[in-house]
Amino acid sequence: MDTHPAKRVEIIIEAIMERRLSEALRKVDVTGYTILPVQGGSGRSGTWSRAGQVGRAQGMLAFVCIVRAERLDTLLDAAFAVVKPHIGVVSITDCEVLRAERF
Amino acid sequence: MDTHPAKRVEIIIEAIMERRLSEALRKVDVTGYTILPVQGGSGRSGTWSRAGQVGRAQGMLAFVCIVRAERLDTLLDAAFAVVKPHIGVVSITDCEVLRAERF
Amino acid sequence: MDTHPAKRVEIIIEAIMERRLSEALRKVDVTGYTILPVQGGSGRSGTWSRAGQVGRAQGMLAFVCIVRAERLDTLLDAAFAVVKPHIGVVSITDCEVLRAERF
Amino acid sequence: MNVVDLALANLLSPVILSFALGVVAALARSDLSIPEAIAKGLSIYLLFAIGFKGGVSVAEAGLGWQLVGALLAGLVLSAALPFVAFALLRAMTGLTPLDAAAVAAHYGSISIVTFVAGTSVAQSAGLNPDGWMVAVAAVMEAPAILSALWLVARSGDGRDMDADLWREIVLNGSIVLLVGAFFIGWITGQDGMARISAFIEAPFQGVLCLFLLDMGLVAGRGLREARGILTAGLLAFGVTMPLVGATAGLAAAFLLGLNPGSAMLMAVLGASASYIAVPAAMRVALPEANPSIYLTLSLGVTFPFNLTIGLGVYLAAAHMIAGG
Amino acid sequence: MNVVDLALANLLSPVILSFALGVVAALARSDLSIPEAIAKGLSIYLLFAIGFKGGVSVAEAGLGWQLVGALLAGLVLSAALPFVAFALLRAMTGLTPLDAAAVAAHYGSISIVTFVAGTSVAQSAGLNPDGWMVAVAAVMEAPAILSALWLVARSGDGRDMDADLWREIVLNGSIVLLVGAFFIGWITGQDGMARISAFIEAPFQGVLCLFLLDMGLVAGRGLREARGILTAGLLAFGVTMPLVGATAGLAAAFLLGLNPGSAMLMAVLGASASYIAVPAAMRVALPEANPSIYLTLSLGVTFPFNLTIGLGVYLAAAHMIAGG
Amino acid sequence: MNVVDLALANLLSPVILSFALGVVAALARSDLSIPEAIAKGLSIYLLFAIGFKGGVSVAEAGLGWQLVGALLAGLVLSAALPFVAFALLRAMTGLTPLDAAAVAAHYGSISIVTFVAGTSVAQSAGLNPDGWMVAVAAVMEAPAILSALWLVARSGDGRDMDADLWREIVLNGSIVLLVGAFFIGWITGQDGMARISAFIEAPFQGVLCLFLLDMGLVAGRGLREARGILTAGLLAFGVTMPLVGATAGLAAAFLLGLNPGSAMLMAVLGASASYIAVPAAMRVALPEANPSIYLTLSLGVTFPFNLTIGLGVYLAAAHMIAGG
Ligand SMILES: Nc1ncnc2c1ncn2[C@@H]1O[C@H](COP(=O)(O)O)[C@@H](O)[C@H]1O
Ligand SMILES: Nc1ncnc2c1ncn2[C@@H]1O[C@H](COP(=O)(O)O)[C@@H](O)[C@H]1O
Ligand SMILES: Nc1ncnc2c1ncn2[C@@H]1O[C@H](COP(=O)(O)O)[C@@H](O)[C@H]1O
Ligand code: NA
Ligand code: NA
Ligand code: NA
Repeated sequence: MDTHPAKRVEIIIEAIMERRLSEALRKVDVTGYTILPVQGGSGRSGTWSRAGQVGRAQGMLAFVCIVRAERLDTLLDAAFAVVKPHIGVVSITDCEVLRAERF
Repeated sequence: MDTHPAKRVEIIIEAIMERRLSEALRKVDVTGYTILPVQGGSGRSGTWSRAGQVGRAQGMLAFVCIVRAERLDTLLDAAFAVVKPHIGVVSITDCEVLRAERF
Repeated sequence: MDTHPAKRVEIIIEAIMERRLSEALRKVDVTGYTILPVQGGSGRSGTWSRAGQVGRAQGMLAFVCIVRAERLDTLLDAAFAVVKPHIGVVSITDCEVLRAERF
Repeated sequence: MNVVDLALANLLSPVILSFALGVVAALARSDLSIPEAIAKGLSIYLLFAIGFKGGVSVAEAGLGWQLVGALLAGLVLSAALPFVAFALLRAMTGLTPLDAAAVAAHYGSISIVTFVAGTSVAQSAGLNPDGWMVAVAAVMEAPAILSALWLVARSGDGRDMDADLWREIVLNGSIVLLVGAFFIGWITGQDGMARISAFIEAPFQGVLCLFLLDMGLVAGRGLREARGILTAGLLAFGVTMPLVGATAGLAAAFLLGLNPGSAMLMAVLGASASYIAVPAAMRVALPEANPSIYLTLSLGVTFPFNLTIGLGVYLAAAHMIAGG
Repeated sequence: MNVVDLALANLLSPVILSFALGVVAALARSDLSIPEAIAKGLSIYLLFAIGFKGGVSVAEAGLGWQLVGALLAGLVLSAALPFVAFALLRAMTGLTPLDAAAVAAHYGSISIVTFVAGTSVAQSAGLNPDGWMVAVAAVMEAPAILSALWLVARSGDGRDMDADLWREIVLNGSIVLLVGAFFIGWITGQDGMARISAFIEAPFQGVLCLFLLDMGLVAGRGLREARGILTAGLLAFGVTMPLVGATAGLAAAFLLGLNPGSAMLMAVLGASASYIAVPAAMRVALPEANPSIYLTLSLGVTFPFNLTIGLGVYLAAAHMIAGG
Repeated sequence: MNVVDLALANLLSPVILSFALGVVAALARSDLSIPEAIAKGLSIYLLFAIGFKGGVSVAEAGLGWQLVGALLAGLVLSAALPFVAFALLRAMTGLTPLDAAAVAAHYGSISIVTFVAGTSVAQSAGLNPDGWMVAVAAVMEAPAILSALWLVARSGDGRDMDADLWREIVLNGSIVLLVGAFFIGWITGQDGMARISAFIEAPFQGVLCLFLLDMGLVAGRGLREARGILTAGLLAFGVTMPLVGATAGLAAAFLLGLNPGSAMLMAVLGASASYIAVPAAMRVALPEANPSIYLTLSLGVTFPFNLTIGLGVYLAAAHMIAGG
């Protein structure tokens, strides 16, 4: 099967920032991403869990965004401007994709 | 700790295709995979979110499937036959696993 | 953007083991991880799905844990002690992170 | 109370206003949303309650030959209306045959929530639809899909309807729950109803409010996303086709001599468009068809049209035609 | 109405038919499913309602020395039945000691939904079980687990029961909710009931229908997955053991002189097998034991057996033994 | 029944005991938990029901100039109380200006569940608060946030309140649902209520029990996590500030000549602290402020204080001041 190199960016960010991150990505023409729900976690700001929460103050989301290598820096700059003042984690992995024309 | 190289395949696919993809994988003896829920996303076919949805027409799932390198092509061929006419994304990452005998 | 190499460890483990794994990680000072819900899956012990389940006996979770390379072995030892007698999968991927001081 | 009053009363009922609240909140980009699990839970409740009540009323009133006629009429309507819809779409809009067929499937099939709202309106007007009309609703879900696939095949784009898909459609969750609850109601009758009416009947209208709030939110979100898609031609189709479907339903009801309540519901079934079962089937069978078009049309245009204007019109028409 | 009529009436009640609908839908591979969160919500409602009602009826009727006896009997039954189950399993099936011990734990413990269904049947029969029987149900959840672990340890496969696991079992969500609601009901009594009976009592049977629909779906799915596992020996055990447990429960009730309603519930507790608390404990404590075996047996075989046949039998037996 | 009896009756009501059960279960590290979707579903139900009932009672009783006065008073209280809270925090605790401002925002805003519990207590005492008090509650959610941001800006740490955030706060889901349901109730009046009261009124107290059980679980979990954070100063603030807010609310009620029921609710609004809308706004606008502090204080200290002790005190005070 024909595969093509790309980058998988995973941004774990506060749920309340979802719309802002989506819009920041759209502004730099990164329109392909998938949002995974997060059930709980732990970090320097403590441990949390979504169980029973009504408010949106606590809770994170994971954005998974696959881009060509040459678009990576644009994406990271845009994402980091949103994530910077907030708690959260950004990681980047090398990957291969099928249907490269989609990215 | 003893680790062994393997491939992590992530298939983001429409929720309605879950059973078809599972069966396609099983047919080629890929019986190990984990399905993550997806909360929303964006792509060439627009933005969507699971909030409030009753129907199954909108909504995606993420299959995570870890296989030995030599099984990768079989897996990709089987998966791609299902994914091809549909929206969705397939990415492959190198990884290391514990307990290699399980894959 | 300035990135730094790190390891992304993904532990797919039975939901009932959540607290035990968290505590094992905390004991070796791994306090950063994110828990993703899992919707279903398949493995040597069969196929399962979360739909309609009341009990916690069936069901898995995915721990995603990003650490510096030099902490990897400590993490794996601690995690493996918990996972060992149980079903589940541990995989490790190389990644790059922003804000390396957080890990 | 005459028909116009009833139509107005319907417009200002908590149920319709809840739908409007949802649409307005979504268009104003409020973050109000109902969790997916809750929305599904509400729909499970509604299907169970509707099916059960239908079954109980059959246990009371018995079945007649009319049921058989109505089931057949439902099958025929569901299979035939997609052809009408397809022709209208090709005439009124620039949709490709594929997209037109996909849309057409939705209009042959039905919306169970519109059916429920229609039942409420009919009962407020003192009409008494037959309990087995829910069975008619159930048989109308699927045939339209077959017609649409045939339309696509005919336009040269052959594709096979695998057995799996067929099973999925016929045994889809909503149909199984609706029909299953119908049989449970039929078997247990008034005894069963006595046991669970405090769950099935008392809170029904209130649950419907929350469910329609959710549908309004989803419809409003869809409209916001799909602004660009709704051409004048599509909009016109979205309000014309329900009138065509309703007319066909009324004609069938007239031929069968149904009572005014059931006649109105037959019109509602003809008029309403699916937005749950058929979209899912289309994603599997016709993945190249654009889902924004059919979802926006059926949920964003036809559903609110039927709720707000259609139900009043169909009631008046059923009154006129079926007497009463 | 005699006992056979009651048993039949139970079989054709909305509750049992809903369970049957779930099983049939799952076996037919319909995609009908109830979201996990809704299923958990329904179970939270049921536990809260059962506990609360039990507490209120204790506030009314007061406690007697019988409660103490019944609690002790419950502890003993829960601890002792696993030994019987283990012996039967080793005789009737080819299970390893480990798997047999894991299964045995389930049969010493109890199923609260079976308890609820039993309460309904008892009340339909005009019996009046004591409110504190829910407390007996609560104390019977855990001891069986200890017995099973002891059985495993004895067969040479030593493993330690850490304090954590012990706390997890005793403070597991269902027990805490059931017991907590019991105390709330006891403290607030009829006053409290007056405030929330429209929530606690009126919709109860209806909510139970949806919950059993879900249990049917889960049980049916499990049976489909686990076809290969159910040997004739296991099946035989799955219907024999509840009769053994019920007999033990009735004997205890007879010794304590419980009224016929409570005697029947004692039989139900003895007969029923856990499928929520114990499976989770087994995954932690005996991860090598095969969960398909114990889940399929308790939820797929014994639970439906008790619901459909068992309850009628236990009612008849309680009538005979405890008079009334 | 005198005021002390009422306060005690409140303490021993199913609602408060359910909250206590949740706190105890969480502190004992039970795994009892309510799924997120269910908790959100319960809160959607409560907001819809409260808003709707408020609207219906306005449709009955009409509006007066008092409403205008009360809305203005609400705006002023919400905007002014954060300054008081900020001053107290700086005096009583070692919080940084940023953290103090974030906490202050919560105390200017309101907790709708405390409002609901207060309404129940008022009605048990035979008082009859005005239906439009829910509108006052709605307008009090947001202004406090602006005050807090101004406080932060003044302390040199300029930051801009973007239009987006402003829209998010004003159109946040809870406000839209509460206000929307209020208008639906107002428009449909007694007719609407007749249709859905079995959903809106009958099960209300019971749903509130489960919701408070969940709040207890979340509060207890928060307290366990945040042990280290709660200094004596913070604790003192958490019980002093509600008394200050209540006094301000009562003063406003007195000036406006509100009836004793509405006066009590005005006190409750002043006394209660937000733990849903404001925390979310703070995470966006002041991400560096420590969320453990404000969540623990408002949900873990002030909320239970108001529920258990505050409501009785405010009732007594409203009796004294507004007569009745
Ligand atoms: N090393 C890590 N690996 C994975 N997720 C993390 C890590 N550190 C933090 N997180 C996630 O980010 C959230 C906030 O982290 P923090 O800013 O450290 O409190 C945590 O609750 C986790 O969900
Ligand atoms: N580049 C991408 N990275 C991650 N997920 C994507 C990407 N592109 C598409 N997706 C996911 O696939 C779905 C369908 O994509 P599309 O076919 O482009 O509309 C989207 O809604 C996303 O959930
Ligand atoms: N190769 C794999 N890739 C991804 N997930 C897996 C794999 N094998 C097992 N799993 C997950 O681990 C669970 C238990 O696996 P097993 O122990 O093989 O039954 C499965 O239900 C899956 O969720
Ligand atoms: Na139709
Ligand atoms: Na038992
Ligand atoms: Na306040």
